[in-house]
Amino acid sequence: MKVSIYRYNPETDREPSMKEYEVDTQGKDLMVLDILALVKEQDQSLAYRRSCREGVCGSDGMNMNGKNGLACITPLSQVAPGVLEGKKPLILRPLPGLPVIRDLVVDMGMFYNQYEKVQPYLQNNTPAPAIERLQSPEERAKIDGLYECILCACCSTSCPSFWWNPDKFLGPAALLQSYRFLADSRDNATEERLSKLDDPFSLFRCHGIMNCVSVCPKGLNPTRAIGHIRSMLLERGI
Amino acid sequence: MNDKRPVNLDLSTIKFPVTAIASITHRVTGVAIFLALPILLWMLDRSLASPESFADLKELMTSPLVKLVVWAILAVLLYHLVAGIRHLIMDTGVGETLEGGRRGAKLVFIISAVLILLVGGWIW
Amino acid sequence: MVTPVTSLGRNGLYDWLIQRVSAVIIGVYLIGMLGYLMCTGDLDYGSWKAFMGSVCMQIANTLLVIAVAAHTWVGLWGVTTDYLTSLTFGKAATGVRLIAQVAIALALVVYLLWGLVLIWGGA
Amino acid sequence: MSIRTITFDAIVVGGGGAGMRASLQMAQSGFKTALISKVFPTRSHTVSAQGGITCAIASADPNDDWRWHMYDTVKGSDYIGDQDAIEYMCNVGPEAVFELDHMGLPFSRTEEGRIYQRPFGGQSKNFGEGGQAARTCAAADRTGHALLHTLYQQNLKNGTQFYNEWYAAELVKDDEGNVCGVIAIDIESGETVFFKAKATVFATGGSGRIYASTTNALINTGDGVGMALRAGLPVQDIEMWQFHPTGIAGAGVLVTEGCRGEGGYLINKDGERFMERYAPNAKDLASRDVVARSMMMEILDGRGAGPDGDHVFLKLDHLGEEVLHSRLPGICELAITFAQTDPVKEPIPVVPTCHYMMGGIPTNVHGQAIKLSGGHEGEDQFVNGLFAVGEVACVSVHGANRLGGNSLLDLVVFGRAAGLYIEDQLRQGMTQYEPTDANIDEAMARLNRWESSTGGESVPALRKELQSVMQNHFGVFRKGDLMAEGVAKLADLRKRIANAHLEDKSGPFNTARIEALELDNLLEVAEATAIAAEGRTESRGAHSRYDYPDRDDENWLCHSIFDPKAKKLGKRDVNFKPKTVDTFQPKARTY
Repeated sequence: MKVSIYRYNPETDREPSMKEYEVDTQGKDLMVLDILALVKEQDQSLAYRRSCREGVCGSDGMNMNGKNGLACITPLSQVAPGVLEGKKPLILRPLPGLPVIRDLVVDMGMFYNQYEKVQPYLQNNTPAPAIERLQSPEERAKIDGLYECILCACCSTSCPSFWWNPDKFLGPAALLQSYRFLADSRDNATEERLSKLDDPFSLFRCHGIMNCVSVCPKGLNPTRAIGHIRSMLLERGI
Repeated sequence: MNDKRPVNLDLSTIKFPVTAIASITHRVTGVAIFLALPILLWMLDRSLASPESFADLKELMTSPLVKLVVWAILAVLLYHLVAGIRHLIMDTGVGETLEGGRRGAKLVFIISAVLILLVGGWIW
Repeated sequence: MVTPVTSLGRNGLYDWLIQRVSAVIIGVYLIGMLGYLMCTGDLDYGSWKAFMGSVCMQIANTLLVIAVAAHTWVGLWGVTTDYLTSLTFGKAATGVRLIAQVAIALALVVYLLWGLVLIWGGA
Repeated sequence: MSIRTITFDAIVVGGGGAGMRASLQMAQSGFKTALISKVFPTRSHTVSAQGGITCAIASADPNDDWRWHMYDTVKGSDYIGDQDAIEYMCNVGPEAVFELDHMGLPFSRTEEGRIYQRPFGGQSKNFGEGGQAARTCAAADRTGHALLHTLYQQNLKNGTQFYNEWYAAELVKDDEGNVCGVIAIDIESGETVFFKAKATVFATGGSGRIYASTTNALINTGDGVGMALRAGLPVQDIEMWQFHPTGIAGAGVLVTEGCRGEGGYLINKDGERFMERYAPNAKDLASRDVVARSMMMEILDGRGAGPDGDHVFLKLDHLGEEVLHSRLPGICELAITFAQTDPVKEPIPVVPTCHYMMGGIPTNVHGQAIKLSGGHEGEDQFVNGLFAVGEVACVSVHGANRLGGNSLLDLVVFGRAAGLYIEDQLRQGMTQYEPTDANIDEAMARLNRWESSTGGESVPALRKELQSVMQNHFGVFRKGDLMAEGVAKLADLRKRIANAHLEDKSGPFNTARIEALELDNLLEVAEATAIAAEGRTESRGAHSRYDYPDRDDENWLCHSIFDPKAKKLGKRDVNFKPKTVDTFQPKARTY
C-alpha cells in the first residue's frame, strides 16, 4: 500500500512536503502506528511521537486522511474506505494548527499553556481529614467522562475556534479539564475558576461545531462540558 | 536552520463532519444577511414611501432575476434561522452528544431545504 | 482575562446572552412576518402601510432593528476576531481588524438610524 | 569543555509516577528541582496501569491491617523481598494513598463515600488464614492514568521545573565514582547539556522492551539500568521478570488482574476453568507467577485455543454489561480495539506477557543506590549522589514476584520517601561533587561513538534480534542450556551493536538517535538478565527453571547481584528484620 507522509526537517527544508512510501502490510489490518514503524525501518529520519501504543498516553495524535486521531488505535480499515486495500493512500499529516517541529511532531506548547490556565488541579482550602475526603458514588459519577482525557490534543487541533485564536480560546481539552474540577465535589474553587472564564474568548468562542466530539479517541464530549460551564456562568451572572 | 516553523492548516486536507459544515454555513449565511441588509431596508423604504413606490416595487418583483435575488436572501435567512434554532435548543443541553449533534445538523439541512423550496414556490 | 474593548457586552457571558435574546426576537419576528405575508396573499399599499404603521408593529419593528444591530455586531465581531488575526494578516492584523470593525459599526449605525426613520418617520 | 551546564539541587530522571512523586516532594520543599523526562510526563508508562493501588486503607474491610498486606507481599515475593522495606511500604501506604485523594485523584467510591477497593491476586486477610481480601484501591480500570495526571497537576501547582522531551543519556561521575549529574539531550533541538545536581534520582521505569512481546510502552527501554550498568554499578535480582497472565494474545496489550478481581476467570480451549486444578483455594486470584505458569502448562499440554493453540481465554461476559462498563470500561475498549472482541459477549484471548522488572538498582528505603560492598559484607555502601525509585529500583519490595497493585504503591511510597530524605539531606548540606572535563568526556563517549559511526547494521534490525533472543531463551520457563545459548547470542549482539550505524545525524527531534541510545540500554538490561537468570540455579517466584524446578532456600534465599564489570553474579543478604513486627519465616508457597 501507499503511504503519503508530511515531511519537514528544519535543518534542510524551507517548506514542508509530502513524501510517498510503499509499505507491505501482507493484507493485515494493522494500526496506523504499525505502518509508521514499518516506514521508519525504511527511512530512519522520519520523526513521530509514540509511547504506550494502546491509546492511553496520548502521544501519537495526528491527522490521518483528514481526521485527527491516535495512530496506535486506528486500524487502516477505519481511516478511510479503500486504504487497507491499497486503493487509496494513507495520508498522514501533523495535528493541524500547531507549529511543526519536524515531520509529524508538533509543538504542543500552546496547547499545554491553555491547559495550565484552567488551574488543572484540585483546590480545597479546608484542612484535609486523616483519611480520604468522602465522596458519594453519585458525586464521583459527575467526573466520569471528564477525568479520562489523555491530553492528546486531537480535539483542540480539530477546532476552528482554536485554530484562529489558540492563545485566547482555551480550546476543548482545557475546558473539559476545567469542568472536571468544577464538577468535583472535593474542589471548592468554583467561584475563582468561573471568574476566569467569562471573557469573550476563553470559553465563549465555542460555537458548538463539535469537531472535538467527533475526533476524541476516548469518546469524551467537550461540547457538553462547555455547555455545563456556560450554565454555571449563567446562573452566577444573572 | 529554518526558524519559522510551518503550520499544517491546509483546510482542503481536513475532513469536516456534518456538524462543522452546519456551523460554518450558519456563519456564512450570517455574513450574507449582513450584506443583504441594505437591500432589505431599501425594499422596506420603497414599500412604505408612497403608493407609487409600492407599485414600482411590486412591478420590480415580477422580474425573474429580482425574484431569484429575493429568494436567495430568504434562503440564507431561513437557513440561518433554522440553524439558529438548533443552537438555542443545544444551549438547553439537547443534542450535545455526537449522535445527537449529527442528527441535529442533518435535520437543519433537511428542514431548511424544505422551507427554502416552499418559499421559492411562494415567490413564484 | 481578555476583555477586548470592541466586544459589545465587554464580557463573554453578556455577549452570548445578547446574541441569544436578539436571536429570539428576530426569530419570532421573522416567523410572524413571513406568516403574515404568506397568508395575506395579494398585498396592497394601504393595508401594508396601515399594518406597519400600527403602534404594535412600530414597537416590534423598533425591537427588530435594535436586535438585528446587536446580533450582527456580536456575530461579526466574532467573525473579524477569528479571521482577521496575525495568522492571516501578520503584524497588520490589528489595524485590518480595527478598520473592518469600524466599517461594520458604521454600517450598522446607518442601518439602525435608517430603520428607525422608516419606522417612525411616516407616523 | 564546550558543553552547557545547568545546575540544580536535585534532578529527577523520569516523569512517571515515582519520578513525579519524588519531584513533588522536593518542589514543595523549595529546593531547586528539575524533572527530566524523555516524553511529556503524562505519556509515561504509569499511565497504562489499570487495576489499582494495593493498600490497607480499611475501606472494603474496616478491620483490614497493613500487616496482612505485608504478609501477602512477603509471601508473594517468594521470601526474597526485604522485610524492612515491605514493612515500610505497607505501613506508610495508607498515608500516601490518602494524600493522593487530597491531591484530587478520582478514585471510584463505595456507598459510604470511601475509596473503592477490589480483590487482587495474592491478597489475604489475617496472614493467609481469613480468605480473600479486597485491598486494591481503584479509579475504575484507569488508576495509573488517574494517578499520573494527578501527580502532574500537583507538580504544575507546586512549580516543578520540567524538562520535557529531554533524554538523559549518561551518568556523570567524578574520579571517586560519586555521581555529579547526567548528560541529557534536548530532543527538540538536539543540544547536549550537563545537568549538575547534588542528588540525581533515577525514576526511569522498567525495561519490558527487551522482550518481543510485552505489555510495556515503547519507551520502556531500561535507560536507568543501562546508565547504572555502564557506570559500573550493580543490579539486583534482574533475572526476576514478571509475566502478566493476561496480555491480549498477539497485541501484548495488558488486561488488568482487576478483571479476575471482579469475578472474571480463565478458561482453556475446552471451556474448563483450569486454575481450580493449579490453585484450589485462590484459583484465578493466585499470585501472578503461579497463574502465568499454569496458563503456559495448559498451552504446552495442548489445551490452548486458536489455530496454533497458543493462548487461553479470559471470561468476563457472566459479569454483565453494567459491571463491565462501570468497573472495567477501559478493558472493554482495549479488547474491542486489539482483540476485536467485546468482553460483554465473548471471552478475551490472553497469554502471559512480559510485564514488570522486579529487579533493578539496589536501594534502601530512602532510595539511596547501593554499590558492591567491596569487602564489607553485610554493611551496605551507597553511591554518593545517586538515588533510584519506582520500577528501576530494587528496594526490594517485590522480591521474586510482585503482587498486583503493589507497583503503584511502591512508586508513590518510595518516590515520596526519597523526596523526603533528599530534602532533609539538602537542608543539612549535601555535597555537590564536581566532575573534571575528563569525567564529562567519558560520559560523552557513547554519544560520540554513535555520532561518528559511518557504517554498520541498523538499529531496528538489531533491536528486533535482541528482543527475539530474550523472548525465546528467557521466557516464562527457562532451561540452563537454552539460556547459555542465549547468553552467547547476546555476547555476539554486543559486538555488533558496538559497531552499529546511526544514519541520521540531524539535530531537531531526531528520534533515530534516541532509539540508538535506547538500544545500548536494552542490551545492558538483556545481558544482565541473561547472566543472572543462568546463574540462579533454582526456581523461585517468576524465575522458573526446568532443570532446577524447586526453590533452594539453602543456597538462594538471597538477592542476586550482577556485577557489570566482571559480568559475574554475586549474592546479597535479604533483610529479615522488620522493625515493628516479627519476621515472616519462609514457608512453602501455595495458593
